[in-house]
Amino acid sequence: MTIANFLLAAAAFVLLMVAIGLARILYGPADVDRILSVQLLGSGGVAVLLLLSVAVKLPPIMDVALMLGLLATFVSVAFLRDTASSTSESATEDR
Amino acid sequence: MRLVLDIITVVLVSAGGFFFLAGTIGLLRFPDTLTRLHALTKVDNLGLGLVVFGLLPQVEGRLDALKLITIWLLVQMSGAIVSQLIAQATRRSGRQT
Amino acid sequence: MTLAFACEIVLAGLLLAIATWTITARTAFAAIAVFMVYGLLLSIVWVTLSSVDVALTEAAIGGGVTSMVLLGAASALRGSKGAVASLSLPFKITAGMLCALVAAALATVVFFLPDVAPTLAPVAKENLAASALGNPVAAVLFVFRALDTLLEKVVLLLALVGVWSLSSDRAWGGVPELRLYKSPSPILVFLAQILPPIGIIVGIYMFWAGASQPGGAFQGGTVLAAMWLLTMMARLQDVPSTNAPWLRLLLVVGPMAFLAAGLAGFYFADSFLAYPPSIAKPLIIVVEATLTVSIGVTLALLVAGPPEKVPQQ
Amino acid sequence: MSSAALYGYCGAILVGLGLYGVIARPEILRKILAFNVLGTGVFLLFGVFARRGAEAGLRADPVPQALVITGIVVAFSATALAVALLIRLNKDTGEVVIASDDSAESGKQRVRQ
Amino acid sequence: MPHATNFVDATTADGYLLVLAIVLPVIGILLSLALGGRFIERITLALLLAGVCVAIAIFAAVRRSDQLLVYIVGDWQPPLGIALRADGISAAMILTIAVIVCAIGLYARSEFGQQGGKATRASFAFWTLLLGIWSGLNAVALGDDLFNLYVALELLTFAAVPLVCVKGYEETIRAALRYMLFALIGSILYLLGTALIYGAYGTLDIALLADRVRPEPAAWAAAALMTAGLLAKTALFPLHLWLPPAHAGAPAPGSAVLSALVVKGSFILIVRLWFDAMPGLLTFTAAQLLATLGAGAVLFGSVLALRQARLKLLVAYSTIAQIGYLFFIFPLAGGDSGNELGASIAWTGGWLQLFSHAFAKTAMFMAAGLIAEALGHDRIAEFGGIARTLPITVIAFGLAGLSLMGVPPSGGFVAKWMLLSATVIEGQWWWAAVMLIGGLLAGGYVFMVIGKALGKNAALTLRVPIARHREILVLTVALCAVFLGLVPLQPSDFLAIGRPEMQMTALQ
Repeated sequence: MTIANFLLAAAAFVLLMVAIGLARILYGPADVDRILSVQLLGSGGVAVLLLLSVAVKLPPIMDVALMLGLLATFVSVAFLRDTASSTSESATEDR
Repeated sequence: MRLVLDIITVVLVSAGGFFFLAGTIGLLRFPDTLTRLHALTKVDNLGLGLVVFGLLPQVEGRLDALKLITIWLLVQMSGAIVSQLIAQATRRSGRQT
Repeated sequence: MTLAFACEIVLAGLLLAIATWTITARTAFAAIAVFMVYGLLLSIVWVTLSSVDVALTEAAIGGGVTSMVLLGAASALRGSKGAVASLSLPFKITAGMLCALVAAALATVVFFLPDVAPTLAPVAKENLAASALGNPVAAVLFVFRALDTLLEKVVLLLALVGVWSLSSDRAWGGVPELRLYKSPSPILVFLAQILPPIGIIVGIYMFWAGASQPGGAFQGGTVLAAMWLLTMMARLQDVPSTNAPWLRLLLVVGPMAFLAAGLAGFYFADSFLAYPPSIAKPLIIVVEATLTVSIGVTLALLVAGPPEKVPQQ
Repeated sequence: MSSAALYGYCGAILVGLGLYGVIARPEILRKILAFNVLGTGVFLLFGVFARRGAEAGLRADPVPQALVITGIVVAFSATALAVALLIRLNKDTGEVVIASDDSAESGKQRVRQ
Repeated sequence: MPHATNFVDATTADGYLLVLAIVLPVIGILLSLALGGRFIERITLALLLAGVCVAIAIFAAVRRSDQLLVYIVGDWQPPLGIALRADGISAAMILTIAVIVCAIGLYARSEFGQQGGKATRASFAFWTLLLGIWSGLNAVALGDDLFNLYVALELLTFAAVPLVCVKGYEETIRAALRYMLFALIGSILYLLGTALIYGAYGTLDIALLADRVRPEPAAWAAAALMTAGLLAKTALFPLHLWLPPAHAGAPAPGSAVLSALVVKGSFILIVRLWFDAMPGLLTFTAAQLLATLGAGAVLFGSVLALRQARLKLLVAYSTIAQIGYLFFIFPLAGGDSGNELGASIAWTGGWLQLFSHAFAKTAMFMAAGLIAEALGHDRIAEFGGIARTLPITVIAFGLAGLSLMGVPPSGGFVAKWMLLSATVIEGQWWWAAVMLIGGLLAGGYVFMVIGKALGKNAALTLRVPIARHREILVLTVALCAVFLGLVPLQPSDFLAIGRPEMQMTALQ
């Protein structure tokens, strides 16, 4: 087995783990639980992409991993703003 | 030399995979949000970290190696902060289940 | 069966399961959370399809700012007790059958696709050198089919005009009602301080690298938009007033540069949207740089929504 | 089965799913969400054709990829506009669905001054 | 096949005009945003003036050369690049669009005018969106690449939807949202068809497709999906549900542009698809199916128009009916009609119907707007006496009505007469029956309005006086619809430019 194949297998394994984990989290019950799934895919997805990138020798895939990590953080922050309603309100009310 | 590097990769990536497995088991077995969060943080820190360090010997350009580490640091840091935020939100809303 | 293919089967199955979940989830928030995951997953799918440019766009727009817009809607609608009459079962069954029919027809088309796929890849490759760009996708977007891209910028701006037109007469020109953290915790402020510089570098890198490798103005612009929104949500920066002159200038500078370059082509390159070969590359870079900024500002303002707060005169 | 075909069937099913959501979910927000799923199904088909068209040393035909990028941006603008309309409607009327019989209702519309 | 013989694949002498037609309004949109809407009224009117000149130049260039006008954007040949092409119908369409948008611009000055160039929300939105619609329509009329046409179609949609609710009433928001949802499904189905076509044939250029498309699953599925999507945007029965509230709810100038032009943008695409891109696919069954839906629209729309108590809704339902007529072009001018004379007569008739309806409907919505402004309502039952107080407006409404009914002297008469002749020549008499009934019903609803308006009501007082020049503007537009009736009753060679087999000279 070549190292590339090993990395692909590792990518598949991590993906599978993430998939199973997603099932648990997406059931909730609280909305906060669901944001964990974005986190999980943020880190797991980055791992999968990095493995793929090295396996197929295509460095630009790393940029996708970077983008994924950055945007996963961003949507998590946005989601948390909206889940715990006590912590947020509109811009127009108190400025 | 190549063989040694490859072995390092296999060992580290396998270990990373193991942590992803452990994280998933944690997510499935733990009863509430905060402990699940804990499991997830483990995955973030160790799983991805090990994968990244396992991949380093395989990368050709120095720039790509740097990028790899940067990505890991970024995900590591923002993951930790978002986990904090999640924990805060969970405590505040008292919706622990 | 190869390992890669096994990987793709897992991915496709996961994608379908998550898509079904998005459609059937009980609450809107659950559906949107699932949709975020869907967007992230889809960008992995695009990578396995060897479309890295699209993967970047999907991660940035599909999974990122689209989710943000939908989240805004879900929280605005939360607590409204509008009557939701469930549709009748016969209607649902008919709809289901119709959609199954469409899906089956598409699957049939996929099954009967010619063995030798028609493609423009060789033509694109052949003309790549003449386009002055190294990334074939960017060459299609900014050179071969530049008219599409130019008109699409106008579509983006018109959508913004449409969104702004939904404000009240009083609040016209005011500040959009972007939902913010009321009292951002120190740790969030820390994140909002440290992430945007990284994001801005990434955004510039995306557009800069886009000329020769995957990336470009859309992807870079979206990262900029996301970072700007992040600092606004954490209250490090005020949401700008929609009548601020600098804001309006940033909105149009990209499309204007693009259009000006296109019109200049009439005289300097004998055709609209053709670039003189000697300065093609720097010209495209300049246009793309301004477009990156304009796209970023437009996307962020589309997310922020119509003006709500009455402007101070 | 090739991976292109696999994703082709996947795209076909996504289109069906999305279409079902747009037609059969009464809440407008869910319709918009389903529209996005429908859109990704269409884009995926473009991606399949791009992949099948890999030639001349390119890993995928660049033209459909560029079309998808344009399509994603347009779909986002559509989502933003539809959501803004929805929020405004909800603010004015509290509705989250479009009243089923409003051609009669619009008869009550005030005439402009 | 249409493009095959007459097809020039290089930029022609006056090709740059096509780019100008699309780009002029875009300049306006960018300026509007840059200036925050200040002076946008004046900018728009200036651009419209330039636009009419460009349109006339395009019309003249096509007429003079008797050839397609072609522009290869950026000099990148299709299939890699994008071509803009203007045949006879595009040129006529561009001119119609420019004239009508110009008239609507002048009409809208009293409602959305800017004193001293000062921008308000409504004036900013209206003028910018009007420019957007204009640009989108031109791009639709000139585009010859299926994906480029998709972007053009979206440009049109994104400008048209907010125009419905530019006044901000809650009913119009609902109407706009419903319109948006229909339009979204419509465009995504169109895009899906585009994807299939690219996957099967590797090009999106209509002229190239004409030679490549074969009858096979991919082409059938693409044609079906794209047509379904475009029908939703054209509001053909039974996908018309969104139209009446949207077109009746918009401010009068908005209603006029939506009803007269915007729905026709997607109709042109349907014609391009079946006649130009995949001519071999327009079988007898497909053509009859499309026309059956059209017949349904004619009958259903007319009957519902008769039952409306409000003028703007009546006019909106009449749009549904008049769109129906356009679809008779498919069985009569296309497919295996086997009769070239009949086909070319029907082709001219169908397009004349489109142009005359555009003018007539503009005049009608403008007249309805003036009446509503004057009375403060548009309840038809209380129209007594307005023929005396607003005679010019009522005459304009009546003249436009002639076109809808198909009574001479009017463009609608020539159009419907030619369509009727084609049914006779081709032995498809069943469509003739629908057209005649539709004409009678149209007569019913037009006379219903005129009859009420002629009624006596001494107590009638106008809430606001209507400036005479606005009434004359409406009358002028209505007269355009009448003048279209002066074209000779024979297939027009101009409308067949780019389609040699439809030209009379070829038939003789």
